[in-house]
Amino acid sequence: MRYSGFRVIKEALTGHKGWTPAWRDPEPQAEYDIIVVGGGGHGLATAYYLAKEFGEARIAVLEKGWIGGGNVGRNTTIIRSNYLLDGNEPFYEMSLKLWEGLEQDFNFNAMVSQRGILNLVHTDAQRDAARRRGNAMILNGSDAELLDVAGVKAMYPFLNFDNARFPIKGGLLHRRGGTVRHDAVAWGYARGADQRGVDIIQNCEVTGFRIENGKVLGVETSRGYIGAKKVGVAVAGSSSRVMEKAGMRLPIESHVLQAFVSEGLKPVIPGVITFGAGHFYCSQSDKGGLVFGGDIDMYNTYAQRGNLPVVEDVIQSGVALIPALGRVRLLRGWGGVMDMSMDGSPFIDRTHIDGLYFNGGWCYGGFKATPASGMCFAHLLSTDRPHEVATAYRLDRFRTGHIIDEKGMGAQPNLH
Amino acid sequence: MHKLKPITPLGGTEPKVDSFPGLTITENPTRALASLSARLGHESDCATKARDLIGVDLPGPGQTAAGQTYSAIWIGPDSWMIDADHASHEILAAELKAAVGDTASVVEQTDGWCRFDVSGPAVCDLFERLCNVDIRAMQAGTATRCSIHHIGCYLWCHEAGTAFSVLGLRSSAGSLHHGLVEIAQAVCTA
Amino acid sequence: MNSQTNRLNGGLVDQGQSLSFTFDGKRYQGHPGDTLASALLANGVRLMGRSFKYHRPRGVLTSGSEEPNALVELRSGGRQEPNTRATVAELYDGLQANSQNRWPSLKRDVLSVNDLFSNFLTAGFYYKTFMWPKAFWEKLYEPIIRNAAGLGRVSGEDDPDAYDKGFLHCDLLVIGAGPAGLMAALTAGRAGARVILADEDFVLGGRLNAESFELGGMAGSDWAAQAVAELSAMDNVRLLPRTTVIGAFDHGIYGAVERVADHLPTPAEGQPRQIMWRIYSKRALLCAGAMERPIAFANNDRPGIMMAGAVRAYANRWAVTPHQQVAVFTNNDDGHRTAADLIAKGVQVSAVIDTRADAPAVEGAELFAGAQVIGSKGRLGLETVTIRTAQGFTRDIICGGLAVSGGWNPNVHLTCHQRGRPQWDENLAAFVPGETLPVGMSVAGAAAGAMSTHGAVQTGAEGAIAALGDLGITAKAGDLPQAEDAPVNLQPFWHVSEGKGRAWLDQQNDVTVKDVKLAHQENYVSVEHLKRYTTLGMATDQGKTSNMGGLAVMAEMTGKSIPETGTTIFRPPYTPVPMGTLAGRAVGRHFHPVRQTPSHKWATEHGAVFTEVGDWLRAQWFPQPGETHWRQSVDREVLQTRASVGVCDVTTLGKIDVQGADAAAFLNKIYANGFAKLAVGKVRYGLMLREDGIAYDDGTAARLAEDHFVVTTTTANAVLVYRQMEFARQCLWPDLDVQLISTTEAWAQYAVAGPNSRALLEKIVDDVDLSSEAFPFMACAEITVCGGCRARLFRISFSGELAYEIAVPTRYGDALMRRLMEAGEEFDVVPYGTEALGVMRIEKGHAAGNEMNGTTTALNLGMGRMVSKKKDCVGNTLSERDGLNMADALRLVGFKPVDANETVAAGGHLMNADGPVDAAHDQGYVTSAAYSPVLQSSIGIGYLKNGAERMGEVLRLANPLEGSEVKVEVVSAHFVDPEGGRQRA
Amino acid sequence: MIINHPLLGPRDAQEFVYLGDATLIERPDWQAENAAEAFHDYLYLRDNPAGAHRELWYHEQGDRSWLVVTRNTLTHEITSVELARDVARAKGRGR
Repeated sequence: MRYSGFRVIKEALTGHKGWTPAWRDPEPQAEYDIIVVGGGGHGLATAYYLAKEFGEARIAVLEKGWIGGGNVGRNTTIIRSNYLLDGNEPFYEMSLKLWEGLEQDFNFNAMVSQRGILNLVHTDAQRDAARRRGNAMILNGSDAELLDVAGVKAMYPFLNFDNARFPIKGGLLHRRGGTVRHDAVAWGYARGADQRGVDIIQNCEVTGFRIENGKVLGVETSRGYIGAKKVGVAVAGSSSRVMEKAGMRLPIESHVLQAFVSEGLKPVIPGVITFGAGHFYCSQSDKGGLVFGGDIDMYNTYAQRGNLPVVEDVIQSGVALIPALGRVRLLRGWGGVMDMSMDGSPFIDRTHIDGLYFNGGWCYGGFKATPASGMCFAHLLSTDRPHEVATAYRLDRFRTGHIIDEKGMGAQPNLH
Repeated sequence: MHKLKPITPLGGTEPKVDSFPGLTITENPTRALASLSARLGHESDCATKARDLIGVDLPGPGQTAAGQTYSAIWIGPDSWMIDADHASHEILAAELKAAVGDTASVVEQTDGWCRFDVSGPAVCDLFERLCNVDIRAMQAGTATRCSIHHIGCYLWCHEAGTAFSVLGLRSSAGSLHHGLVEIAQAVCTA
Repeated sequence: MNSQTNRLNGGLVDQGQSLSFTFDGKRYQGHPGDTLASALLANGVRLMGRSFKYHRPRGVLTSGSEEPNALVELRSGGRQEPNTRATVAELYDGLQANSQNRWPSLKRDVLSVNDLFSNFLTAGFYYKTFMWPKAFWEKLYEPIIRNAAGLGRVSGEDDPDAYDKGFLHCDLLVIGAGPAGLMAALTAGRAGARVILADEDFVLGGRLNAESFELGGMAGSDWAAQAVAELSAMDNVRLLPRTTVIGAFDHGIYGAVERVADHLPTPAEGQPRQIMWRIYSKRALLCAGAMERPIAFANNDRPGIMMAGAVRAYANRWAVTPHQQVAVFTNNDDGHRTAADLIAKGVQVSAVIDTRADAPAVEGAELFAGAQVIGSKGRLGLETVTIRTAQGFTRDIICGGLAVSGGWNPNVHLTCHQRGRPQWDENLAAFVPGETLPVGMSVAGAAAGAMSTHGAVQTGAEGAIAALGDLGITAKAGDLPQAEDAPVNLQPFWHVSEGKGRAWLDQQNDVTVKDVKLAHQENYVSVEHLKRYTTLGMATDQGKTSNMGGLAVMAEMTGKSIPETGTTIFRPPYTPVPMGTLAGRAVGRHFHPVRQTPSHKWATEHGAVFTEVGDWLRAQWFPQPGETHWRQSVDREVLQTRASVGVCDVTTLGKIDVQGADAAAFLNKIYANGFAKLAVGKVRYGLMLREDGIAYDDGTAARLAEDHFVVTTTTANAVLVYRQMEFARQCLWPDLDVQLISTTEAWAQYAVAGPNSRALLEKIVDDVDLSSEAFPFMACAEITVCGGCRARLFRISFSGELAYEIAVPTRYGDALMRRLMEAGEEFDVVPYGTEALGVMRIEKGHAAGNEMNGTTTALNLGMGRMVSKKKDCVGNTLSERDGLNMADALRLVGFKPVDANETVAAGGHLMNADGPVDAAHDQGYVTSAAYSPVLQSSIGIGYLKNGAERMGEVLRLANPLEGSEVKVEVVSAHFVDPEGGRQRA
Repeated sequence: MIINHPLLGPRDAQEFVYLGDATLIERPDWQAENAAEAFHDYLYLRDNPAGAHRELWYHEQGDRSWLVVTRNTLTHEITSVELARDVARAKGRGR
């Protein structure tokens, strides 16, 4: 079924009898050409592009719970391509271009909204860094503008300009950045993949890999053994746990990132804004809630919940930046488990096991990367060659020293 | 005596005193401080020599010990902060080093810190809104590190429930003082 | 005359006193003890808000913090609070409230037109349309949706109120002061335990204040008052009324919000509006009671349709009825209590509609057993309900209020905050706390499923005894007060299937039974999909009144049981919390503490412009009369320093005192270059690597004695380096005899730089020979100055000039600065700030934070040879990886514009003289740039591929961000005195 | 979270700085044959279990002790806390 305004009207007039399931719930088959482990944004996007762009058939997505239940459903919905390093920026720029055509592509309104993202700077050194980054963005075909204080004031008059501990000295504006309705991304990809014959199998946990003389033959699951020519794992948050079943240790730690939403408000924050003197970034959803987040809780954890100190730290920064928020109420907070990699950059690579491929280590970058991650992982799974914008995302880069460290924090995952 | 005139951590020539109903906050620049850290393998010699000088045993974790002239605050494994009157012991570090010799490392700390003496019946109401310490359970003669308005401090209890000293980074004396005073105004409503 | 037409007699409000307030500009009267909701009801106001999506007229549904409908904008200006629940807003004289999410008025709301199109606006409709033409989403559709959505407005003005934070400690935290909580607190308090009793209400007692039955032979409210009186007399018990426990966090830590001043027009002078308490409890007892749930039926959302328990609470506690004619719709005995209490209060109960065929009789009202409400009428307020009798007849019943009871849900929220899942109780047809509770938490009273008052006091006492038992504190049960012990008689009933019009589940987000059915039809069946697709339970009440209904309908559709269908777990905070409260005092100028340098007072007197360097405030430059642009000041400071002498406060550099027999061996391990052989009385530059081989920090180490060094770090990394050194000391080489302590604050340190620095210092020091022979470059000594003041002198130079750094105990720093200026007059000494400091270090090619950016190696910095291969030190092994040693590796070099009038921009990217300008052809970037008054040209330093081999090459410095492209020549990074003769002079 | 400091008793985790996997104590021998590989594994391939995890915390707002905390990463339950210096010595680290 194709979605359209016309369809909505027709169904409304005929009692909504015609709406069909957005995706099927098929029984797993005995074998597939390609199994994608993980029904999150990246896994579903991978399956979608495998079917749509690479003409692959006999594809299954295995999800231990319900699709979209991982970080694609628990993030702060921001998309952007404002990276500094050559290993990253082309990848994220491709991702942003895919976002720009996504809804028409998979016929699902994910509310891609390029409201602009503004990174504030508070010191001269930050401005120098912003200039270097902005130039890198432009040189990679993305967009960036350097705003002075007046420019920032014009966009966000209610920020703390007059009574700030760390005065705002300007900002780096990335107009094509913005937000997307996160759940809709998972559903749109799932529906698109399902329509192209992909089996999306929920409540099917992978409990092991069947590997013989260095080649993967299939996966053991809570619903029995399923054979596969190739297996791609995209389970960010649980990467270490799952790949351990294949005997691998990863340069990844699991940490929880809390995100928050306020009560619904009439429009007040037009775009996405990030504080440069504290841990706080914020946007406003179409429903009116302020969606914001800050820093991770700092300790390894697989519990999808955080603790009070970080909540207070994030909101302190928020009110320091926007004093009017003092009267706004926090409605809900939640936690997502991040694959924090050793240099803050992800992996899309083969493993030493023939037929087993890995996608993970997304740190905070995962949501905005969804389309490109799916496209590049599909490319790798289908052609056995890395996509040209993802060649740097190798698992062996720490051995060779070709590190992609945007923040310059070194081998300290919780600082990326 | 040299010609350089000292100023207090708050920048005055005289210590600042703030009074509220049930609470007094006094800037106290009259103490000299030096850290004492036992050398590896010389812990017991260090303890002996220190006791000979101070007159009491060096305190254990969370504790302080007061002699005639000197007091000691435990600040870490085999480490203490020694306190004495500044006017008569400005070169406390030198005195201490002379006493303990090679059994310990001694470092002058006097001007690393600002100190506020806080006393009065409202003192617990004040600190329970300033730092993460079970202030009402704190006994006389104990001391603990804590964070007040993001400033690392030592909280030293002289009299349970009524008399404490806060030692904070000297450079942040202004911010620490502001924090103490603004909460004092909130809790001291006559 | 009294406008409070629906005010009854009695209650816990002081009817002797009147308070005046306004709602949508209209003035009303209420009484102390009222909430905004009870006062409006008393005044016959049932219409209080508009729903989120369809802008349906809505009235108050509940009497507590779970209220989904009656949300108002309270107060005005900077204090305006959107989405304030009228049910918890305490009335005060002059209270000002406005309805929200409507235009132009609450009665006539243009967007209620949405309701007419509701059939087109079903769950998730927006995912299926608004996709063409592509551009229209952002330009047209989305703005319309955004403006229609949202609830209240935020004023945009700064919040004028202050918020405090605090920390409390106790043996037992009792959450909720109903019968269970009060009994628990009494039991624990009498046993001498440290107890905190917190309740969100402003009157403690919970349902005891809302019900008519007795406890301990007296009115429940009296018993509560008596218990509170006893508790407040105990020193070991702390009562926290108006305090909501918002979250259960790890290891017995709870967040609680105390509303100190929300019941006042404004907080008292110096007082906070609210306090965010962090409570450290050894044990916690959750006595949060239960929440009544609705029964969905066609048009069950009209103003006047309320929860039965709420109607009872309004009547008994607030002496208010929503209308003079009220009907009851229930599936359980509890609903009958509402009828009885209303009748007792003289309110006409037009009917009791009970879904149970065997419903017990009611005195004073007509009972319809086995009947259902199938519809309602009344545009802005309920007028009649239509029922289907057991016999199958339909009948209209005139009533302005309908009290609905679908049974009660134990209030399990806090048991879920650590992702514990509640479990199903068949008898209650509700979820009760599950096996896995937060560590240290237990549950009592209705929250645990003990629904009677007797059950509450009994489990409350038992809960306290058990919790204290764990802590080795013996508490005695004592005699329990006499209390009703009625069993729960309930026949699960979730929604009426018959009837025209939508049956509402989530009244705030406008989710209907139909929406849930559609979600099922489209396979959004998992609870999380249901929630996200229909927005059920995502409103400000977190689904407190709606989740169960939605689950039940989905269960019906899937043919599974409710527990099989699943439960959504609740997340903190329990009720929405003002962000100001979570932020506390550390906002505005007090966001971070300020660190002042020893010369701050002097610098202020001399008109310094300050800048933030981390938490430090440092003098940036010192404008002189006539100087109109900062560059004039900075140029002067640089030129005068290089020509004669300048003084700069460098106290902010980290100083770590390193002592011990193995101090030298220790430094040898944490620095990449060697320190073992450094002579006493000498200083050496040190480069620190991270274990991954990347340059971490640099500074100097001065050897004051065989076993004593003073190490300096950059200002930014002082804390991190100290931490890293402690790690090396305790975890890597625990048997090295070395002790560390920071002395950053203890010494005021000034750089005295320039050809006349020696001459100036000679006037200060107490007979010390400063000649190069006696005190050469990189010498250090402990000396005295100004007639005996203890001091440390280091001959080091950041500016490249003949220079010293002199340190005295901080208290004398102010005086030393004044003395240096006075003594320097004959040399026209200048104070210089961080800008001039920066210019001179760039002229000298010294790396700083912009160069050591966490991605650069010693090789990149041109210090590759410093990394000793002859010893073990942090970082040297991994610094040898190929990727960090490429043939064309970046090298730190200098840049000069070919045209001296052009500007070198830090952050510009380097491109070859010709060829494309894009990322693929990037040759490097400029890290730092400045105008050099000495060279009278803009200059920069930065990283260039294979830079060391490209001296003299002309490149393009691309800065498309600011639309500039400048030709620059590659030069040595040492622009001034490359041989270093001056600093050795 | 609350960490039961071996010397100071229960302290809020907020006073501490987290580093991670306690195997960071076991720094390889720089002169070993496979030093490069050993350092790679030491620094980059750390334990990340869903369950009991031995990890390093630094009491920066306290007595500056480095601690080895054994904590369950699924429940956050802490089962043991030791002074890292003692652990390091027990692992044979010295000078």
